[in-house]
Amino acid sequence: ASAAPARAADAPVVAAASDLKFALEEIAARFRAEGGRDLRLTFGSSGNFARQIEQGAPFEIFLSADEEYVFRLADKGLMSDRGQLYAIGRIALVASHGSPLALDAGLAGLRDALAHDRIKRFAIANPEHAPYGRAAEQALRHAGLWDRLRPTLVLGENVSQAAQFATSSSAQGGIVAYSLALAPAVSQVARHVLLPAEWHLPLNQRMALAKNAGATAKAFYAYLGGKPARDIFIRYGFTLPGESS
Amino acid sequence: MDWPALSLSLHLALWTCAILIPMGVVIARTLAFRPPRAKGLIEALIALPLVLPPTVLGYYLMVLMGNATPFGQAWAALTGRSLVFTFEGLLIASVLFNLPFAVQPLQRAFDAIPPNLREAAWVGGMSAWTTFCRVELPIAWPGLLSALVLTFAHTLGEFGVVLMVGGSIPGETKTIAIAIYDRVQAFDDAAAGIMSMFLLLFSFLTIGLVYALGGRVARRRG
Amino acid sequence: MDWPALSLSLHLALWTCAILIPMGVVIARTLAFRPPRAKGLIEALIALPLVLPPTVLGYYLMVLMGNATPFGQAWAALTGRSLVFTFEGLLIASVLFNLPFAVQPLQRAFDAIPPNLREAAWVGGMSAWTTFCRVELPIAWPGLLSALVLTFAHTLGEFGVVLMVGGSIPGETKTIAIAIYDRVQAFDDAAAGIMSMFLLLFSFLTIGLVYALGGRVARRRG
Amino acid sequence: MECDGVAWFDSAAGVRLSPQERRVGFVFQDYALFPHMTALGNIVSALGHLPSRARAARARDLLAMVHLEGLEGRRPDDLSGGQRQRVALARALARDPAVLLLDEPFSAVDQVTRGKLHRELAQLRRAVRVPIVLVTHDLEEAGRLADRMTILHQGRTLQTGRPFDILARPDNALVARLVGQRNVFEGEIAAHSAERGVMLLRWGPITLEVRDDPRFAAGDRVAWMVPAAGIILHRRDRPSRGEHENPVHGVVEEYVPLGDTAQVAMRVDGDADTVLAFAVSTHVAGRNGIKPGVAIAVSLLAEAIHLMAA
Amino acid sequence: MECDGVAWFDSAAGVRLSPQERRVGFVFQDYALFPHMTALGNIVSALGHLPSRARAARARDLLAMVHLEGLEGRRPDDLSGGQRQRVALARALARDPAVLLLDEPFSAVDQVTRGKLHRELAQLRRAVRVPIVLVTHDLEEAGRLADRMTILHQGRTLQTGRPFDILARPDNALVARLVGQRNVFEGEIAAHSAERGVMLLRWGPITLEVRDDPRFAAGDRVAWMVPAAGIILHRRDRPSRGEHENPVHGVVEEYVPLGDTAQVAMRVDGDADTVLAFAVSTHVAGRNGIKPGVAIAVSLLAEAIHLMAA
Ligand SMILES: Nc1ncnc2c1ncn2[C@@H]1O[C@H](COP(=O)(O)OP(=O)(O)OP(=O)(O)O)[C@@H](O)[C@H]1O
Ligand SMILES: Nc1ncnc2c1ncn2[C@@H]1O[C@H](COP(=O)(O)OP(=O)(O)OP(=O)(O)O)[C@@H](O)[C@H]1O
Ligand SMILES: [Mg+2]
Ligand SMILES: [Mg+2]
Repeated sequence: ASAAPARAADAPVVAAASDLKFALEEIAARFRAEGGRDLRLTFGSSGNFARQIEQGAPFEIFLSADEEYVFRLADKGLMSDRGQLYAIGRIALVASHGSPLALDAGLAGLRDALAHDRIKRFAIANPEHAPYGRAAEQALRHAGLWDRLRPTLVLGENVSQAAQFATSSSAQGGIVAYSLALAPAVSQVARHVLLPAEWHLPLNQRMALAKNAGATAKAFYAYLGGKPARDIFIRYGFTLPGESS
Repeated sequence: MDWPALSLSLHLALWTCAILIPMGVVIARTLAFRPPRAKGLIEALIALPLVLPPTVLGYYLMVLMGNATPFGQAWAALTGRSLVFTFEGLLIASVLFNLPFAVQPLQRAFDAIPPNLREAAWVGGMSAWTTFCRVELPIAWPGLLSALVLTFAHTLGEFGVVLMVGGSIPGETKTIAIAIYDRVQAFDDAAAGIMSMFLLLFSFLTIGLVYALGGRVARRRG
Repeated sequence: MDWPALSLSLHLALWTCAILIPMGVVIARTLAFRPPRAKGLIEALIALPLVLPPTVLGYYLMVLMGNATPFGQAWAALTGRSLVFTFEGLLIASVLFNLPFAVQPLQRAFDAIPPNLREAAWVGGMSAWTTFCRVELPIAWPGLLSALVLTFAHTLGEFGVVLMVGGSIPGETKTIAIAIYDRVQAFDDAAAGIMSMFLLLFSFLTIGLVYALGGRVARRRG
Repeated sequence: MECDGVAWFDSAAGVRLSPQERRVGFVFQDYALFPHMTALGNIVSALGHLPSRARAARARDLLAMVHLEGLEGRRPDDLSGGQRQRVALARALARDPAVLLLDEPFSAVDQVTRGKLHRELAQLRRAVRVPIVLVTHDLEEAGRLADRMTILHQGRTLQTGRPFDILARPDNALVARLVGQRNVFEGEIAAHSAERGVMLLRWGPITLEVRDDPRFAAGDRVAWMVPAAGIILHRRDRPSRGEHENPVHGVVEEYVPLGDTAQVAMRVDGDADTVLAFAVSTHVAGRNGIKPGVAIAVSLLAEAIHLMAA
Repeated sequence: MECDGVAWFDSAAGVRLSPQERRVGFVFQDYALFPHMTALGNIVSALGHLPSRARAARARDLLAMVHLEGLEGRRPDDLSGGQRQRVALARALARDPAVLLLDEPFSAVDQVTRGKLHRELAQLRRAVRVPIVLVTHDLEEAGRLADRMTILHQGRTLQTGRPFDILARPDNALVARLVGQRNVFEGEIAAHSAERGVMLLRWGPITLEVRDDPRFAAGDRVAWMVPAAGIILHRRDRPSRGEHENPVHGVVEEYVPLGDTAQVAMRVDGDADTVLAFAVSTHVAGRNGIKPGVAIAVSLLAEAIHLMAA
């Protein structure tokens, strides 16, 4: 007899990057409403998931924030194929309502705040391993602010935590996933402005089916490429492959 | 409130206690009554989980129990399931991680049993097993209770190891601690707050209980 | 090896000990020698960090120490720096989190001092302070050592709380535990392995030392 | 409370000296030596009132006084019980105390060592000339060492006086039993016989002659005792004239020879619950064939019988 | 090792009974009662050999035997030292033991209770008829309770025999001191005087007449002792003929009146290190003006002097 409690009807587990938190929950709800079977969603850092899949984690679909992880797993023969691009991430500058930071797509406000020493703490995801952190670094370098900003940086373990830090009273702002900035829970406490896509390498978000994926997982995988899903991704600020922003 | 996560955490905590307490009793009794040469070494080994970052411990446990190791393969061959990312794997990790919390109070409790009480039981005709049940256990009871409640509460609160070894699969390895963290990450402070309060109250009550009981025993001795 | 992170961790551990041990001695002595009515309550409060998920504890500490609270504002007004994302904030969190690890062995140590040794010191003309330095401290020394090493090692390994209130700022809040986690996340297994081994060995040695010393003391008593 | 002219505790005047100010030498029941200090260190620890240069020398003097030269460096764990007791004593004396309090200082020491320590304490008392309060359960010890003795029982003071007086003339039956008298009984004053200076005491079926005691009148119920030394065995080998004095007949219940003397318990004829305990010299007992079951007779010396309030 | 016809330990035959199989009643020095069980529960716990229905009744009987009726439900913490000792005794008897081992069973009990327990144990011994091994530091206790006595010192057996024999005729000076003899000295056999049945013992400047003892020859160095009862004070009030027997002169060193008798220590003239200890009745001491510093003389009874191997 298994020690485990009854499992939720063996619904497939979908592992997804943290930046998809709000978008994917909405898509899954819609999938279910349209007659799809039950799914179990789990969000976290893409790197962690990749590592867990290498160790045999029973994720049937992997939606990575960084396509490198999908390629890496596919090359090891752990996925059914090299998957498909489902969205391209964008980054946004956010600041809590109480922050003195003025927001603009050209980062003039940030430059000004830096010049006046009004930036004590600025949050991004850890560029060492988080794709959104890397993108934020590239954007800041492009704007020529990286070196000025560097001493103030606080690094989130993933982009969600970076958003947490950026909107807390202890930081004056941050660069996080546009999808998170748009989420109601975040937009209630913080302002945001989208940053130009050209300032950083494209955040190609790739998904793939696991080798052992079942029917439900395959159906959802297909659903993610369909119109309702694409609409939701767009609403949460993602650029879709084949469309321009 | 994430009820499946809470139910999972309670399951995990109960099973951890069910496995760890008897194990802890055996280890603690051995260290207390028949201390082996390597006593200090064993105690240091048992205490290691106290000082290793839980995520790191979890990472190595994941690798160790994974399908790439002989241990993981043997398990998979025997049970038909892999060990990582299952409740069973979580349970093993939880048992290891809680080892010091269970063994230390138990060892103190068994250490405090005067040797001549056991001798008195033997010359009174009690077998080793009867002596254990009727003399050692009742006298070590406060320590046992302390081990039980600490293990239980600490398992409820465990985060790092579970995150790595479990993979946070809802209904299977997503515990209440992970659920709270998830809610925090999702900016859902209200839900996180309610769940935290619940855990906090629960912990406070159980620990208060243990200390009240421990205190009463200490007063009776003093 | 991430030397700045290691140095930071050692700094944090030393400062935590420097603040927590005297604090723990005061608390433990009070609980042992002049137990207040609410002893059980206080003990339960001190033990709470044991059972709350560290990330959750960290989250609430971050909120509490943030610039939105009177405490955070008062700190900022006094020092000109905010508390979150600074070494000082980390230190406060670390002290709180390690409280049970320091107080429990100290309390056991002071509890074990026979009351008439203190009385003997007083009638021998020693002031309360001399009695503390020349009688209580030397006798409670093994417990103090145990508290010291546990706090030190546990601070080195602390992850969840530091992750939440620290922000992984190199040289300021990026400790060795966070560095290991970051290397693991970056698929740099070699670096993670080396740092883990180092931490593991260090922990093992320190705990082995404490237990060896503790054991020697127990044998002298037995 | 006052000691040596200094008030220690006077609630009216608000005087309440701290233990540090009291100048009392205290020897704890379990010695309470500091386990982490050497014998010398333990004594030095109580010499805080001396300049630090002078302490070691004074501590050595004190150790010598209790005959522990050469053991300066030993820790309490490496000392025998008697040696620990002496270190505790030296530490108590180190403060130059106005009074010395000893709480059962010899209870943890075996008999032979105890005798030696008794003699040392008696010498010390002559040498240091401070009042000593000694708490003990051992009556012989108290009798041996004390000038004055107080019997405490369940927190109450029962009797205070010279040891000899308390042992010979306890105030009541409880004190008598507490000081180890086994022959404590009840009776009733039957009559005064003033011309002969005696009273008659009715004790069950027996009537005893006792010394006249003006505190009691005929008809009073009294407690009375007779010390073991006041009970004389009637010898079968050579009857003597003493046998007319308060003769009591009975049967030997218990006979315990112990070195030179033997303890005898005699069950009194006509009162199965009453046992008289006394001692005879072993060879007398042998000559008289004393053993359990043998019928014997004793005299209770009228001079030795002591009457007490019932 | 064998007991009651059953081998407990026989390494040749490979016999080694476990404690459970040994049928021994053990009373531990600190009683070792189970703190979580009642008095009755403690006794029932040792009745595993009876059917479970019969246990409570038997336990009650045993409690009654040690006079603890009514205290069935008390836990050890709520019993006095003497009561605990009796529960431990009842528990030891519950196993129906082939032998009863008592390890200092009375050391934690005060003097009066101790006397009572001694008498109870003596009665019990008659009632239960099992061999009893009693370990004690208290010589009087051993003398009182034992048929045979063994003196152990630092792990070695020094002498075994009847208490009276050991107390009166210890094998050597060490045993003599261990059994509480204070007058133990060394000397040399000066001469045999076979016609009178005596030997002469040279003791420093003094020569003593002692009973002839064939074990020793002239010139042998010997240890010798004289019990306190063998030392007779020369009375100043009425000189008697006994004074010609081994007269020794000295000065009173210590005078401790204690109830009926007084302890006297006399420093022997001509040998400042030698002290004779003896007892006199208090009124005799008073009549003779005995007090420290007074010059006195005593006789050492030749009959009482006991010679031992040096
Ligand atoms: N002031 C007090 N308040 C409360 N309890 C007390 C107080 N003084 C003594 N007691 C308790 O009373 C009991 C007997 O105390 P104490 O140590 O004075 O006895 P004792 O006569 O010295 O006995 P012993 O002969 O065993 O040394 C102990 O249990 C002690 O805890
Ligand atoms: N078999 C043994 N091996 C090692 N040490 C022993 C052994 N037996 C006894 N000892 C030690 O010897 C010491 C004296 O032992 P024991 O308890 O027999 O003394 P005792 O004569 O009963 O003294 P007490 O009169 O204090 O009860 C103790 O410290 C004990 O630990
Ligand atoms: Mg006392
Ligand atoms: Mg012993």
